[in-house]
Amino acid sequence: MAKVNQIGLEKSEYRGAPTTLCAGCGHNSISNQIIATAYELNLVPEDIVKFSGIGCSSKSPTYFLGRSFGFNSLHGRMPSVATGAMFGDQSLEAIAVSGDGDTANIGMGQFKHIMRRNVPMVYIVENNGVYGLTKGQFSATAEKGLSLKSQGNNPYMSVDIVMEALTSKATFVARSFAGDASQVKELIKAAISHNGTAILDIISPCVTFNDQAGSHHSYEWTKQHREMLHDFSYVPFTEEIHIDEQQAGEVQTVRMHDGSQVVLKKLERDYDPTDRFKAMQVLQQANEENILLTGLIYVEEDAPSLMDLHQLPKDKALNRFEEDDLRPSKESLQMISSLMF
Amino acid sequence: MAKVNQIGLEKSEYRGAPTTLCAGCGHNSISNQIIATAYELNLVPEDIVKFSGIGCSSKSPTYFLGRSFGFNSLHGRMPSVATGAMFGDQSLEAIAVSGDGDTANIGMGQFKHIMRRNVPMVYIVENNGVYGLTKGQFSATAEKGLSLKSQGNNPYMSVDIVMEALTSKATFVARSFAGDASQVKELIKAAISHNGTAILDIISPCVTFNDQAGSHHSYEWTKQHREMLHDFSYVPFTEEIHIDEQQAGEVQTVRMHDGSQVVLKKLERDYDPTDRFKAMQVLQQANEENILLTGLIYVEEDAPSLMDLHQLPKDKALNRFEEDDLRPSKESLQMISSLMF
Amino acid sequence: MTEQSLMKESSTETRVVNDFSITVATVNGSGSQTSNLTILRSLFKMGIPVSSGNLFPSNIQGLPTWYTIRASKDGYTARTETHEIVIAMNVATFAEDLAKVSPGGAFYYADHLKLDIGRDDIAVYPVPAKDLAKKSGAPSQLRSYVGNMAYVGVLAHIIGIDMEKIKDALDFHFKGKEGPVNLNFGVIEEAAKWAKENLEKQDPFYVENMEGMTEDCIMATGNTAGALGSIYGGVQFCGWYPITPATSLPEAVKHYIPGLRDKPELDGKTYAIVQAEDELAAIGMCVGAGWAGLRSMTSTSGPGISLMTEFIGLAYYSEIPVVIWNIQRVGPSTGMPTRTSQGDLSQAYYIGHGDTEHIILLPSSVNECFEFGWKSFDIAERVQTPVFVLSDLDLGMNQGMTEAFNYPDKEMDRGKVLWEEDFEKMTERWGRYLDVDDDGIPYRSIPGNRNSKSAYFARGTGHDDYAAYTEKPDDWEKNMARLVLKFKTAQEYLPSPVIKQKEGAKIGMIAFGSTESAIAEAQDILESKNVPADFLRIKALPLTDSVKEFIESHDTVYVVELNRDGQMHQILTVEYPKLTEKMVSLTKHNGYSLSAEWVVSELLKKEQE
Amino acid sequence: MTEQSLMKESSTETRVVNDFSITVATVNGSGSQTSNLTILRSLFKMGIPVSSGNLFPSNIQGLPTWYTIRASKDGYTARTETHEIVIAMNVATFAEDLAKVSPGGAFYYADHLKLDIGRDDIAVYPVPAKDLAKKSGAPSQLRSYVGNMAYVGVLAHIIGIDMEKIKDALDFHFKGKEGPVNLNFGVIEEAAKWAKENLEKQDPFYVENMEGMTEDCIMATGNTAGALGSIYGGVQFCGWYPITPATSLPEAVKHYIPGLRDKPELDGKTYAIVQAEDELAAIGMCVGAGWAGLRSMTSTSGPGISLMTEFIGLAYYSEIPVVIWNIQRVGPSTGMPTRTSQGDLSQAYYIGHGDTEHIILLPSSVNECFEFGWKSFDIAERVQTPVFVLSDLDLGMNQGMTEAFNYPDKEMDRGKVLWEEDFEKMTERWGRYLDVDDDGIPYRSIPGNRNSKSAYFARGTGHDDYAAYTEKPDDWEKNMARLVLKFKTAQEYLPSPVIKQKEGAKIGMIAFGSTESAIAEAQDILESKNVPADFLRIKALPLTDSVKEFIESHDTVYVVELNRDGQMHQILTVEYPKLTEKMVSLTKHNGYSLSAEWVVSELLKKEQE
Ligand SMILES: Cc1ncc(C[n+]2csc(CCOP(=O)(O)OP(=O)(O)O)c2C)c(N)n1
Ligand SMILES: Cc1ncc(C[n+]2csc(CCOP(=O)(O)OP(=O)(O)O)c2C)c(N)n1
Ligand code: SF4
Ligand code: SF4
Ligand SMILES: [Mg+2]
Ligand SMILES: [Mg+2]
Repeated sequence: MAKVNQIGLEKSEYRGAPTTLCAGCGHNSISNQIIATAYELNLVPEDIVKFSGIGCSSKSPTYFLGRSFGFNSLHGRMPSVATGAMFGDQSLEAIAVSGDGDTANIGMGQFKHIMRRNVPMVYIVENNGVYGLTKGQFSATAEKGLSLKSQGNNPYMSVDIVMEALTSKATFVARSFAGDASQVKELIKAAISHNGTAILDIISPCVTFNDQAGSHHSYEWTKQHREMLHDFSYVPFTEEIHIDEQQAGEVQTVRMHDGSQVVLKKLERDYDPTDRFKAMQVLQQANEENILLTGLIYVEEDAPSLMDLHQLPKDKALNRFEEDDLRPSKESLQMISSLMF
Repeated sequence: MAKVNQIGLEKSEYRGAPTTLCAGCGHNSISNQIIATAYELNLVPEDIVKFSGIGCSSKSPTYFLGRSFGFNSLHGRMPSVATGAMFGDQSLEAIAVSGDGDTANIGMGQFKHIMRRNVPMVYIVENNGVYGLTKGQFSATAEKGLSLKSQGNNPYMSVDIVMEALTSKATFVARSFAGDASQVKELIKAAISHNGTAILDIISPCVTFNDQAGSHHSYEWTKQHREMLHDFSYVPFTEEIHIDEQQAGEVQTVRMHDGSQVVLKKLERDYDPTDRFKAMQVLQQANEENILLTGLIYVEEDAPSLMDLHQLPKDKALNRFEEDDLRPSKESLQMISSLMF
Repeated sequence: MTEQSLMKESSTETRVVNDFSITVATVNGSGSQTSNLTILRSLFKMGIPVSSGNLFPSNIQGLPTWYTIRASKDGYTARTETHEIVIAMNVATFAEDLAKVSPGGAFYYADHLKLDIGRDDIAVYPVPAKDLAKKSGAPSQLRSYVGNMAYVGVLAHIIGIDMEKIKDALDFHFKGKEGPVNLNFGVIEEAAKWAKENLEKQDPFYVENMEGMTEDCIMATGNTAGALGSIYGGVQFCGWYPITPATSLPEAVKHYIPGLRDKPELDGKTYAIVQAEDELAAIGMCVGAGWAGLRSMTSTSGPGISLMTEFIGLAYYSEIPVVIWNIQRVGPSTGMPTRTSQGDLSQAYYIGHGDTEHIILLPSSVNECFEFGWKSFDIAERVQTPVFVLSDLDLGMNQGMTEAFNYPDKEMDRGKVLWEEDFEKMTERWGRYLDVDDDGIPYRSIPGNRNSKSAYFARGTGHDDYAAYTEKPDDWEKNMARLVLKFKTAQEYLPSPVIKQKEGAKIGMIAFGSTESAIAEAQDILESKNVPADFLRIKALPLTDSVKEFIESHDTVYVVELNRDGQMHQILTVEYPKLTEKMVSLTKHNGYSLSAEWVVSELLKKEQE
Repeated sequence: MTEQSLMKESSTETRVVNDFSITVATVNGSGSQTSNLTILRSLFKMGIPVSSGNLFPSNIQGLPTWYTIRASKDGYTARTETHEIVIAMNVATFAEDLAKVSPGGAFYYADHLKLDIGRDDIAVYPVPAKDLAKKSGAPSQLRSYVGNMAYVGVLAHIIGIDMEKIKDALDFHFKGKEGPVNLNFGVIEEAAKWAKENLEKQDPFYVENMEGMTEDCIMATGNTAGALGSIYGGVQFCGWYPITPATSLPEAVKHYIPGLRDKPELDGKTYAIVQAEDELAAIGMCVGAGWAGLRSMTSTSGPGISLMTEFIGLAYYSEIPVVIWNIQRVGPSTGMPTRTSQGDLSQAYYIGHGDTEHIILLPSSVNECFEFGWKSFDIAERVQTPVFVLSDLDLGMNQGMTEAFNYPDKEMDRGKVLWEEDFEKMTERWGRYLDVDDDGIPYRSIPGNRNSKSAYFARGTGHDDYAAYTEKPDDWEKNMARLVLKFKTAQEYLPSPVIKQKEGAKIGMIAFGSTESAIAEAQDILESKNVPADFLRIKALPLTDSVKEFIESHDTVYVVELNRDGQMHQILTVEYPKLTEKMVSLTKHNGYSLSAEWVVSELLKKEQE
C-alpha cells in the first residue's frame, strides 16, 4: 500500500494532469514542491484554490492539485481574479502561479495593487527572465545587457520582483531557486501559513530559451551566485521547537498567523526578516555584488488581510449565503421609498 | 512694453488657455511654475511637447504653453503615448503632467515601465491623494486610514511615488510641494536639463476634496511636515557658478547632461543625491518620522536615454525622413526575394 | 398674493398652469444644486409631475451649467426644446441664456449682472441675489450659495410655489437640521417678500397644487435606483472604478447597503465593495467573484467598458455570471463625459474578439433601474454569462419622478448550481460544460464546494464538456454551438418588449431605454396630428419574437435612438434581414436627451418623403 | 531507380503525380521542422506548386504536432480533407494517424514504434529512424532531430524526390554551412539507400520535375511578407507585444530592417522597434508615434486587440494614423492560440465604445501581405485613422508559395500634412479638424513643426474644428458627420474587390482573406459539377460599390467565412439591407483552415434546399 499522510491521502492525490512543459523546466520542479508541501502539511485539496495568468508558468496549476478548483485566467490579470474569488469562500487557501512576464510586464499594475490590499494568497512568480510560451522574448526581469541569440541585447533596466514587493509593503516576501527543492518547499509552507499576500520570487530556469551559462536566470549562474540568508525551516503549529542552548544566539523564530513557526538559523549574515528596510538594504548590496540572496526576506504577521478589512463572516463562506440574508425585507423597501423625495 | 526674455518672448506667450480648475487648486500653481520655468530658461515654446492622461491634473497642460503641441491622452496611458511620440522628433523637450490616480492607480504599469526605458521627459505627478475630477475618491497615494466624509476610511496601503521611482531605477527623482513656488520651479528647470525620465512628485492639494488639516496632501499638513533636503538651485550652463571657499564643504554641485548645474547647499542633513540606495534609506526614515522630504532626491546623469539606446539620427528628426530614406531600393527587393526559398 | 398680481392673473387669457420648463443657468461648484432641487421637490410635493435635467461641464468648479425642471400636468418627462422660464445667474452665459427664452416666456436674472436685456417679447424679473446674500449674514464663502436661494424665493412668488412645500423640500434636503433649513428658508422668504413688494407679474406661468399624478411616485436618480435594486438583488461583490456618470451607482450601493443588509445575528458582512485600481481590475475582481459564486457587479461607462473587453470575452466563454452597468455617456473615446448617449449598444452586444453575444437589459425609467438591478443577477446566474444593464447619464444622474419601487416579485434564481449534496446524489459523471438539459445551460460547481468531484480548472482556452483543455476541432465547434443554444434559451428569461398602441396606427416606432418618455410624448403629439403610431419598447437583447411580429404588422417602423449610426437599427437588420425594407432609422446624437418635438418633426419629414 | 520499382511504376494504372498531400506527425520541439521544410522546399524546387500547414499545440515541447504539405500540379494551395501520405513519428498519435490515411494511401512510420497496423487498404513503409540516427554518429541530444531526416530519405526514394533539390533545400536552410548540410544530407542519403534496398513501392504517388507553375514564385510566410511590406512601406515605429501567431511579424521586421534600411550616410537609424510591456502600451506608443508623424504599426492577435480597444477609439476620434495587424487565431478569449480563424472581423470593423468605423485590409496571400504591408501606411496617413490588416494564423505562419513581391508601384502617400513652409504660405486660419476640401479629411500638423501656428492640443474629448475642447451639441454632431464623410472618401483609396468569373454562373461566392485558395479551388470543382459560380473577394472594408453590384447581379450569393456567426454576412446585411434575401451565410469554425471539399459540399447542400 502506498504511503499516506495524516489525513489519509497518498501523495498522488495531490498531483494534477501530466505536465506538458519542457523536460527540465524549472516550473516542473516548483509544481513538485507544491505537491510535496500540500501532502506534508496534510492539506485537504478541496480547501485549496489555484490561480494563474497566461504563460508556461501559468499552465502549471493544471499539473498539481487536480482535486482543487482553479482558474487559468488572463495574461497579467490573475491578481484581480484571485482578489474577487477569494471573497467567495474566505476559508480557502489560495495558491497562485504567475510568470515574470505575466507579473512584471503586463501584470505590473495588478501585482503592485494586490500587495496594497494584502489579499490572502501565496503568489509564486516562476521567474525565468523570458517569455517561455511565446518563445523566448525578454521579460522585464531579464538583466540589462542579457544577450539572446534570437533577441539580441536587452536594452532596458530590469525589474526586481523582491524589491518591488518590499516597496509595495508586501507582508511576506521570499526568494528561492527551483533547483533547491527543500528551500522552495519550506518557503511555500511558511507562505501558506501567512495571513496576507505572500510573494515568492522563484528563479525557475527556462531550459529552452534562457539557460545559457551567463544568464542570471540559468541553473548555472544561479547555483554559483546564490547565497542563503539563513538556514530556513518551517515547524507546523502541531510540533514543538527544540533549540539547543548553544544555538540560541544563532536562531530566530517567527510565529506565523496560524501558530506555526519558522526557524531561521544564522549562516554568514545577521539577518532579521522583520525589518523591511534592512531587507532592502541587504538586497541592494547583494545586487551590487552580483549575489542572489534567497530565503525569507521579509515577514509581517500582524497586518490585517483583505478579508479582515472587509469583515467577512468567520463561520460561513460568503458564497453560501442565500436569499434570506441577501434580500432585505419588503418593509425596508417601503422605508427607503419614503426617503426618496 | 512688457518684459521679454533673452529670446524676445513675453511671459504671456508661455501661457495657455484660462484655467478651468478650482480656485486654489495646487495644480494651477504648478502650471504657473512651468510657465515661469520656460520663460526664464528662454525655451522656445515650439521646442516643447506636452503630454497628459486624464484628470484635473491632466487637464492642466491646456493652461500653459499654448504654442506647444500637446496630447491629452487616456487615463493612465500617458507614458506609452509619450514614449511613442518622443521618437517623432528627438530634439523636442517633453513636459508631462499626470495625477496620482492617473499614475499610481490605473497607470501604475506604464509608470513603472517608462522608467525602465528612461524615456527623455519631465514627468510631473500632481499628487493630491484623491481623484479630483471624479469628485474625491481615494487614490493609491492616499495615506492608509485617511478619512473623507463622502468616502469613509481608506483601508489600503499607500503608494509612495518617490520610492516607486527609486525602485524602478529612475534616473532623476525629486519631490516638492505646490505651495513652494521657487523649489518647484528650480526642480523643473533641473528636470528639463536631464537626459532621461525625470520624475517629479509634487504634493498639490485638492482644495475641494482633500485639503482638511490632517490629510497628508493638504496645504497645512505639508507645510508643517515638510523638510527640505537641501537648498537647491539651478544654474544654466551659460552662467558660471561661484562658490565661496567657506561654503565649499557645504555645497555639492551636479552637472546635468546639457551642461547646466544644480547646486545643493547643505541644510540639516548631509545628503548626496547620487546615491540611490542612501536616498531610499533617508526617505524611509523620514516616512517613519512623518516627515515629507523635498528636493532633488536622486539623479544619475550618465545613463543613456531611450533615444540614445535606439540610436536615432542626431541631426534630423525621425519624422522628417521621406521616401528616399524610408523605402529600400527596388534591387534590394530582388535580393530579398531571391532569399525567399 | 398682491392685488396687482391678482389683477394681472385674471387678465391673462393664456394662463399656463403646471406646464412649462424652468432653466437655471449658473456656474458649477457655486452651490446652486440645493436651490434647484428645492424648486424641483416643492413642485413635486404640490402634486405636479416633474422631471429634471442637469447640463454640467466636465470639470469641478467655475464653468457654466444649466439645470432644467420640466413641470408637466400630463406627466411628460422628456426634455423640451422650448424654455419658458430662464433664470440667469451666470454672467458668462447671460446673452445666450437671454436668447434662449421662448417668446412670451420669463427671464429672471441676478441683478448685479448689469447687462442689457433688449427683448420686449418676454417678462423680465431681476433677482437681488447679492443683496439678500449679504443681508442673510452668511459667511462670505457661503454667499453665492445663499444668493442662489434668492431666485428660489423670487420664482416662488411669481409662479406661486407653495411655501410650505418649499419648507418640506428643505427639511428633506437637510435631513431636518434646523440651522440650515431656517437659514435657507429665511433667504427664500426674504426674496419672495422682496418680489412681492417690487415686482409685477408679467407672464402666464403658474403652478398650482394638483392631484392624481404623483401620489404613488417617488423621486430618485436611476443610479440610486440601480444601486438599491442591486442590493435587493442580493449583490455580494461590487468591484468598480470611478467614472462619470457611473460613479454614483456603486457609491449609492456603499451608502445604502450597511443599513439594509447588516444584521446583528450575522458575525460579518454579506457583501464587499472594492474600489479597484482601474477597470481591468474591477471587472477581473467581478469575474473572480462571479466564478466563486457571488452575485457580482460593476458600474462604468464607455471607456471603462472598452478596457473590460478582454475580461468580458473570458466571462462569456468560461460562462461566468457578472452584471455590468454601463451608464452611457457620449463617445467615441473620452468624448463628452457629462453628456448623454445610447452609443454603446452595439459594443455591448458583440464585445470581444471571436464570436460572442451578450445579454443586455435596457431600463427606461428610474423604476426600471431598480427592477433590472435585481433581475440582472437572476438572469446572469441563470444563463451563466455577463449581463449588461445599459443606462445613460440622463437616466442615471438626473432626479426623476418614478413610481415607487416594487419589491421583487420572484424568488432569487441562483441558476444551475451544484453543491455537495448534489454531487453526493449524482450517478453520472459531471461535466462543467455538459449540456444535460438540452437548453445549452450546463451545471456549475462553485469553489469552496468540498466534494472531491466538484472541482474543475476554469479557463479561457479551448475546453471540452469536462472543462479539460482541448484543441480538437469538434470539441470547439460543439461547445460554441451550445453557446448559441444557450442564448436562445436565454430569451425566455428576459423581459419582453412593451407595446403602446394608438388606434388606427399603421406605422410604429421602436425605441429603448431613456428615450421612452420622449417617444411616448411624441406618440400623443402625432395622434393629435392624425398620425397614429404604435410604440414598441425593447427591454432586452437578444430580441424576442414579438419584436419581429411588431415590425411585420406595420407598414413602416421607425427605429429611434440616441447615437449616430443607428445601432439598434443595425442589430434589427442583422436579426431580421427579411424585414429591412420596413425599418427606417431615426438618430440624434449631440449629447442632449431626446425631445418629443424632434421625434415628431423627423418622423413627419420621413413620412412625407 | 531499381528495376523492381520501375516495374511497379509502369504497372500502376492510377499513377498520381504531383497531386497529393503528405502529413508528418511528430512531437513538437523534436526538431522535425527542418525535415519538413526540406521536403517542402525540394518539391518547390522541382517546380511543383506546394503549400504547407502546421498544426501545432499551444506549448513548447512534447505534444503532438502535424505538418502537412500539399503538392498540387494545378496550383491549389488550400487544405484538403484527404491524407494520401501520412508519416507517423509520434507514438502518442500513432493510431489516429494510421486511421487518417486515405484508402489507397501510404503510411510511413518510425519502425521503433512497434505498433499494430492492421489495415490492408494502404501501402505501409517503415522508417529506420532510430538506427540511422545512431549510425549517423550525432550526439545523443540531436538524435531525434537526425532521426527525422530518415523519413525524408525514405519518402524521397519512394515518391521520387530529386536528391539534388534536397541538397539545395538543405543548403538554403543552413545558409550554406557545410557541416550541418553534409550531416543531414548524409542521413537522408543513407535512408534513401536503405529504402531502395529494403522497400518495395506499393502506392501510386509520385513527384516529378515540372515547369511553368513556380518559376516566378518564392516561398515565405505571410508574417515575413507583412514585415517586408512594412519595411518597404517605410515603417518608422513598431511597438508590439508577443502573442502567437502575431509575434513573427515584428520579429521579422527587426530581423530584416537593419540590412534594408541602415545606410552609411545616415548618422542613425530611421526606425525604432520597441517591445512594450503589454498591448495597451504597444498601441499607446504607436498612437503617440503616429501622432508625431511616424509610420507606426503594431502586430497582435485577438486578446491583444481587445486590450487595445480604448486606444483604437482614441485614434479614430483624434484621427491618428496607425497600422494594426491582427493575425487572427481562434477566439473568443484565449481560445485556441495555435489555430486559425476569421473571427475578429466584426470586432475590427466596429471596435470601441460610441459610434466608430474602421478601415480593414484583408490579405488573401503571402504576396498580398507584402502589398498591404506598404499600402496600409499610405491609407492610414491619407485617411488619418487606424487601419487594420486582418491576416490569420494559416496565412501568417505557414510557408506558402507566392508570386515574388512586387515593388511598390506608387510613391508614398503621406497624406495631408502641413510643415513650416505650408503654414508660412497660409492666409486663412488653420483648423486641425476643419474640412477644407469637403472630403472629410482635414489637414494635420506634426509635433516638431516649429511654426508657431502649427501647434494644437490633441485630445479624445469633444473638440471643434480648431481642436479646442467643446461640449456644444452642434460641434459634436458636425465633427461626427465629417467622420462619416471621411470614411466615404476613404473608399477611393482602398483596394477594390477582385472577381473571378465562371461562364454561365448564376450564383456567386463572396469571401475574403486566406480562404481564397479554397474558394478558387471550389469554383473549379463546382464548374466540373456543372454548378458554375462567380467569386468576389473583398479586399477591404468599408465596402465599395462593386460588391453591391455583384450581389445584385446574382440569384444567390454565398458568403463563406471561417467564423461561427457569419460576420461578413452580417456586415453585408447592415450595409445592403435591401439585398439580404440574396445572401446566404456559409460558415465553418473549428480551428482548421477552409477546404474546397467543404465549400463544395455545403454549397451544394444549400443549393438543393
Ligand atoms: C493579452 C495577451 N497578450 C499576449 C499573450 C501571449 N502570451 C502568452 S504567454 C506570454 C508570456 C509569458 O511569459 P511569462 O509570464 O514569463 O511565463 P513563462 O512562459 O516564461 O513561464 C505571452 C506574451 C496572451 N496570451 N495574452
Ligand atoms: C478609462 C477611464 N476610467 C475612468 C475615467 C474617469 N476619471 C477621470 S479623471 C479620474 C481620476 C483622476 O485622478 P488623478 O489622476 O489623481 O487626477 P486629479 O483629478 O486628482 O488631478 C478618473 C477615474 C476615465 N476618464 N477613463
Ligand atoms: S519554454 Fe521554457 S518556460 Fe516554457 S516549458 Fe519550456 S523550459 Fe519551461
Ligand atoms: S477638484 Fe481638486 S484637483 Fe480638481 S481642480 Fe478642484 S481642487 Fe484641483
Ligand atoms: Mg517567464
Ligand atoms: Mg489626484
